[in-house]
Amino acid sequence: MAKSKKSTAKQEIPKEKLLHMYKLMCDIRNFDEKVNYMVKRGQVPGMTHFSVGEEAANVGAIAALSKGDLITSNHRGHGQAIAMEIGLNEMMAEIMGKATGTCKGKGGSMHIADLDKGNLGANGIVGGGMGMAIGAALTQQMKKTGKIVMCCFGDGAVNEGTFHETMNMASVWKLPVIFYSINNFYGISTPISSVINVDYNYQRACAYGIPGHFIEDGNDLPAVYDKFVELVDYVRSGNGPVLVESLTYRWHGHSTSDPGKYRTKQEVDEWKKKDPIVKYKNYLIENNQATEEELDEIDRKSMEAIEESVKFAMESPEPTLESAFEDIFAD
Amino acid sequence: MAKSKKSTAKQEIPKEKLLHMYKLMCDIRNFDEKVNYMVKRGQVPGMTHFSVGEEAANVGAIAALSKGDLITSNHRGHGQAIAMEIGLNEMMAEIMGKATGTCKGKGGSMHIADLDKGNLGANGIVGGGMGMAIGAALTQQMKKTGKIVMCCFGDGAVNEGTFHETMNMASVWKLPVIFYSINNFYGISTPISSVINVDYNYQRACAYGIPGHFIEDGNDLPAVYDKFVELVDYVRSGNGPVLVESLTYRWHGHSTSDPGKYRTKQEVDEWKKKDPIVKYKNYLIENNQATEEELDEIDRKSMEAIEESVKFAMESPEPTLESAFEDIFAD
Amino acid sequence: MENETKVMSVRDAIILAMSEEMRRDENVFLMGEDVGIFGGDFGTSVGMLQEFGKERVRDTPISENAISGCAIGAAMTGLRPIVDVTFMDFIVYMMDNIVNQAAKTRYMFGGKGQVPVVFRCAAGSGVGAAAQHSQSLEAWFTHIPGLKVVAPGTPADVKGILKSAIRDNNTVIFLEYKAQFNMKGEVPLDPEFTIPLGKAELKREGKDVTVVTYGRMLERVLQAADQVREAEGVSVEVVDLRTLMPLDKEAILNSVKKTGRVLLVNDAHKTGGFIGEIAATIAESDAFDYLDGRILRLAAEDVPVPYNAKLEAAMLPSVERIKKYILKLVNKR
Amino acid sequence: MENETKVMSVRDAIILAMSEEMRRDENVFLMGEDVGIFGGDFGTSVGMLQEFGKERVRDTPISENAISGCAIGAAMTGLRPIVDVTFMDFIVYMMDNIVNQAAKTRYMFGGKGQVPVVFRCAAGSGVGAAAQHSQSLEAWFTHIPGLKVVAPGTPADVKGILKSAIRDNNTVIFLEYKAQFNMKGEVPLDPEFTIPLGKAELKREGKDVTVVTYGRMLERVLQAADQVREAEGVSVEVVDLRTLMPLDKEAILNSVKKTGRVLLVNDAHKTGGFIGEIAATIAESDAFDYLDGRILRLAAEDVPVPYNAKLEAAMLPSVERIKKYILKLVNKR
Ligand SMILES: Cc1ncc(C[n+]2csc(CCOP(=O)(O)OP(=O)(O)O)c2C)c(N)n1
Ligand SMILES: Cc1ncc(C[n+]2csc(CCOP(=O)(O)OP(=O)(O)O)c2C)c(N)n1
Ligand SMILES: [Mg+2]
Ligand SMILES: [Mg+2]
Repeated sequence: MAKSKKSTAKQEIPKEKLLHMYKLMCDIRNFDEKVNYMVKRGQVPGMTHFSVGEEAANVGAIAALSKGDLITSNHRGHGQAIAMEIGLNEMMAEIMGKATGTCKGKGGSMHIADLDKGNLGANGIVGGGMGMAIGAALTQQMKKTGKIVMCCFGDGAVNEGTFHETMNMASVWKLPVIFYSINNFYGISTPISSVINVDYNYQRACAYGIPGHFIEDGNDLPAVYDKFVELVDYVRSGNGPVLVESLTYRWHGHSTSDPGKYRTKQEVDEWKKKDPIVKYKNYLIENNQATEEELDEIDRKSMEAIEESVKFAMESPEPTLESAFEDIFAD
Repeated sequence: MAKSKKSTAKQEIPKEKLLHMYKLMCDIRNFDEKVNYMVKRGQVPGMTHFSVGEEAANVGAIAALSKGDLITSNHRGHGQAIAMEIGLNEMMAEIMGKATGTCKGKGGSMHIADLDKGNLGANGIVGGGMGMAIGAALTQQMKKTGKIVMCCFGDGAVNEGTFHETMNMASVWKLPVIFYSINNFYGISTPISSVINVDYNYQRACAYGIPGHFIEDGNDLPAVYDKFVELVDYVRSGNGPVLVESLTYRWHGHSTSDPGKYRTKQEVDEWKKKDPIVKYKNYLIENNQATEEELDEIDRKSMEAIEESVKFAMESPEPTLESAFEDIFAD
Repeated sequence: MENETKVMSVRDAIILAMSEEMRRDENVFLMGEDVGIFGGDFGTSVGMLQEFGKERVRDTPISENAISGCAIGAAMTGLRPIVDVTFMDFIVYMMDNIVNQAAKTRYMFGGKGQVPVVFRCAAGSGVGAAAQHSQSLEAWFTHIPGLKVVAPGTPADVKGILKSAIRDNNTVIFLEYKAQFNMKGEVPLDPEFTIPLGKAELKREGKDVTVVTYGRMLERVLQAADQVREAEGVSVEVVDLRTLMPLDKEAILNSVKKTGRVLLVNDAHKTGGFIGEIAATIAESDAFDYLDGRILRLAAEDVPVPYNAKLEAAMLPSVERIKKYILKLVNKR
Repeated sequence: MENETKVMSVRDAIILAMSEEMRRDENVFLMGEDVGIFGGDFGTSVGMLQEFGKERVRDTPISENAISGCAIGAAMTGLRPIVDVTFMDFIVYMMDNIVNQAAKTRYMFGGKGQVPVVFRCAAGSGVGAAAQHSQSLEAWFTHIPGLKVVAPGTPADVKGILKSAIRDNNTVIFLEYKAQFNMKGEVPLDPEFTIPLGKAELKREGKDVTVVTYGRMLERVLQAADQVREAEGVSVEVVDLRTLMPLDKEAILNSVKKTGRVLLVNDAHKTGGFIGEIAATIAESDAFDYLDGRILRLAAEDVPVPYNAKLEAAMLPSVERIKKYILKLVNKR
C-alpha cells in the first residue's frame, strides 16, 4: 500500500505549468463530481466511470507529454481526456448525449476522443486501446516524427492477452510507447492482488526485457510528473517502450451503479485522506509557488467552467434521428 | 545455442524404462520419416508437421508423467502422441485419412488425440491447447485427483495472448500444470530471437511469480527426463505451475511444403550431428545399460511396427460419406 | 412444489436455475469476472457465493481467453462450467476457444470427448452503454456447426432453457438481455422443470399472420400481436423459437403454411442476422408455395449502437413498427 | 501498358496488386506472420521483402491480436496497413480489433478518424488441413456495420478489388481462397486498373435462371452455367457479387426480376451463411413478386470440415450439384 510521503519535484517547473496542472486536477474533480450528481438524478443517460481520486495519476503523467504526442485511454477516461485539454463543453454535452458533444452524442462517456489533440479515444473494451497504441507508435517510428504514445489502462487490464502481445511487439520493435497501468487496487470488485501472482504489475516488464517503473504514491503529482518526464525522455530517445505503474484509488464505485460491498468504508475514507488535490495544494503553498487564495480562485473558476459546460450541454439539441445513420463509413 | 554436453541422469531408472524410452524415440523417428516419405509421394492427403530431431525433448518430458496425467499438444504433436503411447496403427491410419484412424479420418495429423490415454489432443491453433490445459488442471484440483497436466507448445507460441492469460490464471489459482515450451529456434521461418526481447522463453516465468526452468540441451534425454521428474514432483505437490523450456531442433521443414530459405544447410547439418537418438544410444551403451545390438534390435522392431502401421492404414477403408455427418454433437 | 410457480424477474430465474443445477450436480460451477461478492455485473449471481463458496462461484482475472479456455478444458475432463461472459461484446476474446475448440473438438476427434459449457451472454442494447456494449451476436454462432444457441424470452423460459443448457453435453451459447433482467413473470419452482432445447413454442395461435421471433423481441411481438388482434381483428400466430440452434424448422414452416404470411423479428443488426437464415429457410422450403406475400424482416438497424438514449431506442423495432408490418402483410395499411 | 494483360495466377495477382500500391503510396505496407523471407504461408508475398525491405514487409510475432491492433492504430494515424491473416480461421484472435474497434471507431467518435486496413484472409477448404484451417467466415463480418467485405473470384478481379480495398479509407475484409491461389487468368497490367467496391458483375447474361455467387464458387458456377447452356439450352445469368458489403442489391434484384428463378451458391457453412442474407433480401423485396419458384441455396454442409480428402471435397457444392439445382429450378429434372 502506498504510504503518504512528502511531495517532491526534481524538475524545475515554471509556475504557470504548476498552476495549470492544478487547474486540470480541479477540472477533473469538478467535472466528475458534477456528472456523478447528475447521474444520481437520472440526468445522464448511460454508463460512466469516474476519475475522482486519480487526478494526480492522470495529470502528472500527461503533463509530461509534448504537443503531438498521443494517448490511448480506457473506460475510465475522463481524467485523461481532461488532462489532454479536451473541450469541457463538448465533453459534458457528449456525456449527456447531445448533438454538440465530442462524438455528436453517439459515443458517450466511454468513447470520448479528440484525434486533433492526440487522444485516440477512451475505450469500452478492457485492453482495447493497447493495439491502437502500438500501431500509433509504429506510425511515429516509421514516419520519424519524434512523437511518442502513452497507453493508459487500469490494474486489472494487465491480465488481458492483448497486454502481453502488444508489450512484446512494442519491445521487439522498440516502439516509442509508454504502457501506463493506473493501479486503483480493483478491477470492478476484484482486488488486483487476487488476480496476479507478483506484487505489482510493473514487475511484468521483466518478461519483455524492458524497464518497469513504479510510482508508489500516484497521488503525489510532482512525483508522478517527475517520473514521467524521465520516461518520456527515455522513450523519445528511441530506447523502446517502458511499463510504469502508479498506485492510486477511485473514490466512487466502479461505474454508475455499484453496491461497493467489496471494500470497506474505512479503506475508502483512508484514501480520501490522501486526496491528491489537497496534497498538491499543500505542496504548492509550502513551496511558495502559490497562495491558498490563488488556488481557491483556480478551483472556483474551474467550478464555473463546469457549470458552464452543463449549461452548454443542457441547452444543446438532441442529435437528429438521421444522424444515427451517418458516420459509419469514411469516404 | 545449446552446446553438446555429456549426458547425465540423476535418477535411478530401471533398465526396462530406459529401453522403453529408446523405443519411443525410435518410433517417433521412424514414424515421421515414413510419413515424410509418403508425403513426398503424395500418399498423405493433408498437412503434417514432424517431430524428427525433437525426440528427446518429447519422450524425456512425457516419460516423467504418471498414468492418469494429461497433456495438451500442438500442431507438431506426433512426438507427444507417440510418447503418450497412442496406437501407431490408428495414428498412421488417421494421417492417411482412414476410417480406422484415431479420429476416424476426420481430424488428421493436427488433431491426433487419445482422451483415454490422457492426450487431450494436438491442436491446429497456435496456443489453442493452453486454455484446455489449465481447465483440465482445474478439474484435477477441484476433484483432488492428484493428477497433473502438461501443456506442450513451441517457441513461437509464447507470443500469443493466451499464453499470458493462461499462465497468469494458473499461477493465481496454483493449478497443477507444467507449461512446456519446446524451442526449436523457429516459428515457421521466424527466429524466436527476433520476436522476443528476452534471451529465452522460460524467463517469462518472472511475470507470473512462478519458477522458470531451462533445459539447455533438449536433445539429451536423461537431462530432459531428470528435469521433468523434478518438475512433476513440484507441481504434483501442489506448488502451482511451472514454465520450462528445452532447446532442440526440427530437422525437416516446418510443414509438408517449406522452401527452408530461412536457415542454412550448415545449421541444419550441425544439429543433425547432435542427433538425440544417437546421443541416447551412446549414453546407454557407455553406461552399460544396453548393448548396441539390443538397441539396434529395438530400432528394427520399431521399423517393423511402423511398416505394419502403414500396412494397416493402407488396407483400411476410407470413411463413408455418411460419417462426415456424424459426431458433431454429443447426446 | 411440483406445480407451484412464483412471479420473479429474469435475473432471479437465472440465479434459481443455476443454483438448482449446482445443488443437483456437484460438477456444475460458475466462473467469470466479478461473479462472486459483486454478484455479477448484472446481479445474476447475487447470493450464490454465499451458498456455494468461492471454488464454485469463481471470480476470475479479466482474461476472457483464459476463462473460456479453462471452461472448455474443465468440461472435457468432467466438470460442467457455466461462464458469465457479462456483456456479449466481450465474447470477441473467446472466439478461438468457442469456435475452433469447443465446437469442433468432438468432431475432429472422431466422436470422442464432449464440451458441456454454457456461455451466458448479456446481449442487446438498452442501457446507454453504446456500440461496444450493446451487440447481439448470436449469428456468429449459429453459423458454426457444433454449437447450440438459445435465446429465451420469458422468465419461465429462461429458467427452463438455462437448466437444459446446463444439462446438455454440448457447448451452449445462452443469450440473456441486459434490458430485460428486471422483466417479471410466473416461473415454475419445480427443480425438475426444464424446457427441451430445439423446440419452439407457439406463444399465440393465430391464422392470419405468422411472426417468428425470439429473445428480447418476444415481449414486443406479443404486445403487437395482442394489440392488432384487439384493434383490427387480425389473428397473429407468434412462433417463439427460444432455441436457434438446433432450429425448430417444422414449427416455423407449419405456421407459415397455415397463415401464408410471415414477419421475422429480432434485435440484432438486420444484415446477416439470424432472421435472414429463417427467411432463407422458408424461401427454400415447401412453405414457400403457401406464401401470400413477401417475407418481411424487422431487426435492429445496420448502425453501431449509438449512445444517445433516443437514438439507441430508435434503432430497434418498436411495437408500433411491428404492428405496422403485420398490418402491411394483411394489406390493412 | 494501358490495355495490356497477362495470364497469371491469383497468387501473382495479389503480389502485383500489393506491390503496385506500395510503389504508388509509401504509407501502404504489409504485415503478418512469415510474410518476409518465407514469402507468406501461401507464397502471396514472394519477392516483396527484396523490393520493399523489412520495414514495409514486416514479419511479426505469432500475435494476431497485436498484429490487428497495431494495424488499426497505424491506420488511425496515417498509415495504410495490409494484414496477411493467413488462414482465415486465425481471425478469431483479431475479433476485438476488427469488430469492436475498427468497425466502430469512426461512428463512436462522431465521424472522426478512419481505419484503412485490409485484412487478407485465406479462406475455405481444399488443402487437407481439417476443421481449424478451412473456414470461410465472411458472414461474421457482413453482420457488423462499419466493415466492408470482398471476395473476388478471378485473378483479374482479385487484382482490381484488392487495389480498391487498399485505397479504400475503411477496414476491408478481403477473402482469398487457399484452393485457388494457382488459378490462372488474364490480368490487366495497368497500375491504374481497379474495380470499384460494391459493384457486382454479370459474369454471364441469361434469361432462364439467376445464379448469385462470389469467391471460390464462381469458378464452379460458371462451369455449371456453361454446361447447362450447352447441354440443355438453359440460359443462366451469373451474378458475381465480388463485394458482399456494401451489397449490390440492385444487380441481384434486377436479375431475379428478369429470370424469376434464383439459386445462391457459396462455400461457407450453409446455416447462417451470407447467401441466407441474399435469400432474405430477395424475399422481402419487390423481386419476390417475380419469383417463379423457391429461392434455392447450395453451400458447404453444416459440419466441421473433415480431414479426409474425399469427405472434405464432398462437403462443397460440386459442378454437378449446381447443374442439378439449376435444372430443378427450370423443372428440367
Ligand atoms: C474485454 C472486457 N472485459 C470485461 C469488461 C468489463 N469491465 C469494465 S471495466 C472492468 C474493470 C477494469 O479494471 P481496471 O483495469 O483495474 O480499471 P479500473 O476500472 O479499476 O479503472 C471490467 C472487468 C470490459 N469492458 N471489457
Ligand atoms: C493462431 C495461429 N496463428 C498462426 C498459425 C500458423 N502457424 C502454424 S505453426 C506456426 C509456427 C509455430 O511455431 P512454434 O510455436 O515455434 O512451433 P513449431 O512449429 O516450431 O514446433 C504458425 C505461425 C496457427 N496455426 N495458429
Ligand atoms: Mg482498477
Ligand atoms: Mg518453433
